[in-house]
Amino acid sequence: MIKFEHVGLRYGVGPEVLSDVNFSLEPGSFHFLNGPSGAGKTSLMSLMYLGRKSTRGRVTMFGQSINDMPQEGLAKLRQKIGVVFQEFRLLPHLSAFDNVALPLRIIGTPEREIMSNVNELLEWVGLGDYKQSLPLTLSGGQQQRIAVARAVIARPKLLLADEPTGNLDDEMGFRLMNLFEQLNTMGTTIVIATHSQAIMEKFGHPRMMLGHGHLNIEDPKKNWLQRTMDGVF
Amino acid sequence: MIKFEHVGLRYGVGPEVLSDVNFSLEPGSFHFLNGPSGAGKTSLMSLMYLGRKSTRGRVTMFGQSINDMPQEGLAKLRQKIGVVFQEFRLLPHLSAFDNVALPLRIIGTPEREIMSNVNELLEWVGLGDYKQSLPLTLSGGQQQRIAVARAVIARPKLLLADEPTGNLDDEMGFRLMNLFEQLNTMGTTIVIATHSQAIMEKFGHPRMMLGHGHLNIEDPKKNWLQRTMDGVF
Amino acid sequence: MALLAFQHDKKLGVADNSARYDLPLHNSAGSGFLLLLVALMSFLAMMTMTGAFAMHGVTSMWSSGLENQATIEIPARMSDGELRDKNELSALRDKLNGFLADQSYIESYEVMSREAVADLVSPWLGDDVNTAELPLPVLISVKLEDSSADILYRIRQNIRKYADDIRLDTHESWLSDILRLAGSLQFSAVIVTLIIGATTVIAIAGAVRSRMAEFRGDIELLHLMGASSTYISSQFQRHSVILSFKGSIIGIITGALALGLFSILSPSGAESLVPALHLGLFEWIILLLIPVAACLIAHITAKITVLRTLSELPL
Amino acid sequence: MALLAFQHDKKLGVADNSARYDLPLHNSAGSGFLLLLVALMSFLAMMTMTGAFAMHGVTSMWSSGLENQATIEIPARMSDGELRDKNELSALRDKLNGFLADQSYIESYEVMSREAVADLVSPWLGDDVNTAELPLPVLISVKLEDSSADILYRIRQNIRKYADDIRLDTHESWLSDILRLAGSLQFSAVIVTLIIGATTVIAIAGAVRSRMAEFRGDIELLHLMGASSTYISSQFQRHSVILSFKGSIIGIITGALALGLFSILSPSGAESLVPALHLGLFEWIILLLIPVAACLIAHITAKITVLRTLSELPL
Ligand SMILES: Nc1ncnc2c1ncn2[C@@H]1O[C@H](COP(=O)(O)OP(=O)(O)OP(=O)(O)O)[C@@H](O)[C@H]1O
Ligand SMILES: Nc1ncnc2c1ncn2[C@@H]1O[C@H](COP(=O)(O)OP(=O)(O)OP(=O)(O)O)[C@@H](O)[C@H]1O
Ligand SMILES: [Mg+2]
Ligand SMILES: [Mg+2]
Repeated sequence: MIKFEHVGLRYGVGPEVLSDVNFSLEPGSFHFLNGPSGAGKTSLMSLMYLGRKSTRGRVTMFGQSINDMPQEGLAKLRQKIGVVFQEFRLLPHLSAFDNVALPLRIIGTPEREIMSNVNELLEWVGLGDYKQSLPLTLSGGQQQRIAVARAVIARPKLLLADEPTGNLDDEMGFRLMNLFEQLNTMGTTIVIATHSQAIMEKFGHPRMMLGHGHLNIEDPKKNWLQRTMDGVF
Repeated sequence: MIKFEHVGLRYGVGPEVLSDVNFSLEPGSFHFLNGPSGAGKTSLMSLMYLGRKSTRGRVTMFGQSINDMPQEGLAKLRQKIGVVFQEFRLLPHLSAFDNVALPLRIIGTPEREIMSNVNELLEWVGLGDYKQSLPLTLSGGQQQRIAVARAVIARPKLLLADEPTGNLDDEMGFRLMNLFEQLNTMGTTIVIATHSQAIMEKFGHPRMMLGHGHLNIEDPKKNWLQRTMDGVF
Repeated sequence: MALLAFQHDKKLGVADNSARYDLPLHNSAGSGFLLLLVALMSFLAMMTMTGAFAMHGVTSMWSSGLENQATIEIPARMSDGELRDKNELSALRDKLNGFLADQSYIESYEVMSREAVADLVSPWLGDDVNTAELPLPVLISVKLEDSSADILYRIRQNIRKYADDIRLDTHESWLSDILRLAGSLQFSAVIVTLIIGATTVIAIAGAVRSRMAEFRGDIELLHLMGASSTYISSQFQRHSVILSFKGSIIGIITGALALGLFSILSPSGAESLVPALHLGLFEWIILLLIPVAACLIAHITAKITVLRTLSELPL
Repeated sequence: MALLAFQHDKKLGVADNSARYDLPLHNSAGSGFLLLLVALMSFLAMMTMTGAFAMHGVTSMWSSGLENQATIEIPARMSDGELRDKNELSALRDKLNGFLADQSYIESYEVMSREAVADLVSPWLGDDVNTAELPLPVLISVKLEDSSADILYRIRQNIRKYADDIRLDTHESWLSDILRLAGSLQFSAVIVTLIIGATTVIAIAGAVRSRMAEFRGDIELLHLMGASSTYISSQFQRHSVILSFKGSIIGIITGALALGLFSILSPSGAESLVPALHLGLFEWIILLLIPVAACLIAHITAKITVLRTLSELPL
């Protein structure tokens, strides 16, 4: 699904934010992405949602190498990826409904279908009363829920969520996590960047630990013996 | 310090977001503000940092009634209040340094003093290497720390922080909370809106619980008996 | 699974580019300014173009109408101060008539009626003079094929045969200056038209671009969601074109009103050297092309801006 | 307490409004466009104002220089075709001289030299004629105090006493038309100047306003931090004024270059009716006021925009 080989990233002439990142994610897997503030989580995400080109190394997504793919190919791939941005990035001119509907409109879904799907999802995230509100008139948590709804509405093959529960209370946080779990059981590959120990412990998926430009994957479900074995072989 | 009497707030012709809020905070107190997403925490904060006028009721700040104060009086009061906005609100055109320096410049602090104070604080929040960076080139957590630094740099009499640790890992979150505690011991009145159970439990300050437009203050330090007595008398 | 009941297998594909307006840009703050700017620029473009047309009209009227024009005068009073006899006057007129008819270098000529001559003379005499009783000269206006000194000399020689006080009046001395003036005015008008045209292009393009800058974030986001560049740019093109169209229509309507007002106010009568501000069909068509041009500029600028914004993205 | 060592007791007070530039607005994207717009508008304003000045120069030269101008001609050949005797010619000239000297309504007069007359005549004869041997008329150019039909009639009556073929030539017939043309051109120039002036005001104000809209969030934030409205607006005023000043300076320098180029190219000689494009000190001062006006407009617009933004805030 996703394969990073010796990937490095720097902004302009600055130092390398990521250096020699190697990992591969299986289709249908579920990972947390963790690391201190400024470690490069958002940067790593931006490589995965095809928002940036790595400055070195090779990125393979959906079995295709990204490094020399033409724009149309990239656009097709992007349509299969849902993203929750850390700063939401809602379109300020569009209502909550139209923001959530956007991915469906881009792939050309009929308007009638959009109506029912978007309305159902907005009800589910508790925003049934705010369909016509503009993002600026919504609270932080309400905006975050719209960002999540927009990311999942088109049922992406890959879901990337950057701190999707930072502005939400634990209850709503767990509710959204359950939504992600459900998508995951239906085949969506998921990577969630989070600082919340509570969420990582409760759901216990493997963790991608980012620090000093390098990435390690830890799986709390594997016991000590297995992890040692992994290290040996 | 702050006194709200029968305060109500509605946006435009919408329903009342806050209705009949009553409370008063002593100088030097420290409160958490809690409640589900969309309960009106940010709205209540905006009344306290003099960003909005209540649609009914009386707001008293620093012993002065806000309802009919002239603009110059309000500006003077605002200079005594430090705010961490939920969405940071950094000036995108200014470097990290200049963003933090802004409150000092507004009150006319000499440039030399600004230099040393801002640099020291930026080092302390771990952003010594990012003084000249523009906010857009910083990570979510780095931006949040700048917002916090800006709120405390002028040593306000009242500090209002809306979800100041939402994008930070627990370690940095506790570090900032310690900064707030220090300010508090030096006399600053503090209100922090947060969803984090971990932080509220660890620091154990009284909680202002917001729900359905009403506010209740609970103090976990008072034991069951004291609370019952409070109810009786 | 109730939650996910809304899901179904969607064909992932390119945007269908339907006529729907995803981004309600028209609500945005800068629209009014863009509209006003386009209106003003269209107005100015219209004004200068009209000016250039009018100037062209004046000079062509002068050069064709006056440059080869001359007047032959048989004075009513002879050089000794005696009044000319009426019969002699008409005899002379007939002789000249016959002579002029024969000359190949004369395009046309016309003996002016007594009334026309009286009209010309009356300003010099005051309104209360009865022109019917006045001794009036005979005037013959002549249109020449060409007015070289040669030909004028030949005519002078010939008409002097009939009576030596018959005069040929041409307009060269001052006409050449006037034409020179008109030429440089026309030159200026063309220059100013070009400048205003360029200003209009730059201003519309600049306004569209600076409005687009406002939507940079939206463009990026649509791109990240996998929208094709055609899908993205079509949104913004439609918006800019509609605004510019509205603006330029407002501009040329105002312009037309101003021209109407101007032609009512301006002191140009039938006998004046200044033609009334009458634009032909062709000129009107050119002027009506202004909105088309504005739309085109807006369309192209929006497209280029969106494509450039997209090309500046890191991937 | 190491952390809080940086703290000290600050006097909370109003901003001291120092000259420091808190907001480096000049780095922002729309600046270039605003600059260009102001430059273009200044250029246009300069062009039309120069046009209006030049037009004023032309008409005043005509009306003062030509309107009261007349020429008295003593033909070299008498009405019977005989050449006039040289002595008779100078006798006539002296008599006229004496007569003209006495008339109070004549401002000045000058008997033209033989060479000047020969120059005037030569174009009609071709260059190869030896004018020294030609019989030339005597021309006296006369400047009148006023040229009413009355006075002209009186002069005509008088000069005819000396010889009845002496003629008085005035320019009324065509001059009135020319002046009418010039008048309506001047009228148009004033109208266009006013329109361009209005456009410039609106465009600069609009550009400043739409740029300010970009900083709405900054204005709000500064307000929430307790900055006084003077503190806030001074930031934006300085920015807008500097940009507009730069823009209008660029505009009028370009304009001056264009005018220089134009006056080199335009076909106006010494004898032409069209005066060379020569602006006086006063005109130059007026033109140099354009940048001042641009700065003023920018200053006022920025101030008003900031204050209005502030007044729209909920508290
Ligand atoms: N556009 C940019 N230009 C330059 N530097 C950048 C840019 N974006 C991020 N950086 C730098 O890259 C580093 C990693 O940033 P990133 O946003 O990936 O961190 P993060 O792990 O998401 O942090 P956080 O948990 O605070 O969101 C930071 O030091 C940041 O300053
Ligand atoms: N500018 C506005 N115009 C209209 N309605 C608004 C505006 N700001 C907030 N609201 C509404 O007021 C309610 C309370 O919003 P507020 O931002 O105060 O909630 P909150 O408690 O801060 O939530 P969160 O924890 O998600 O940040 C929400 O329903 C929101 O839609
Ligand atoms: Mg991040
Ligand atoms: Mg909030």
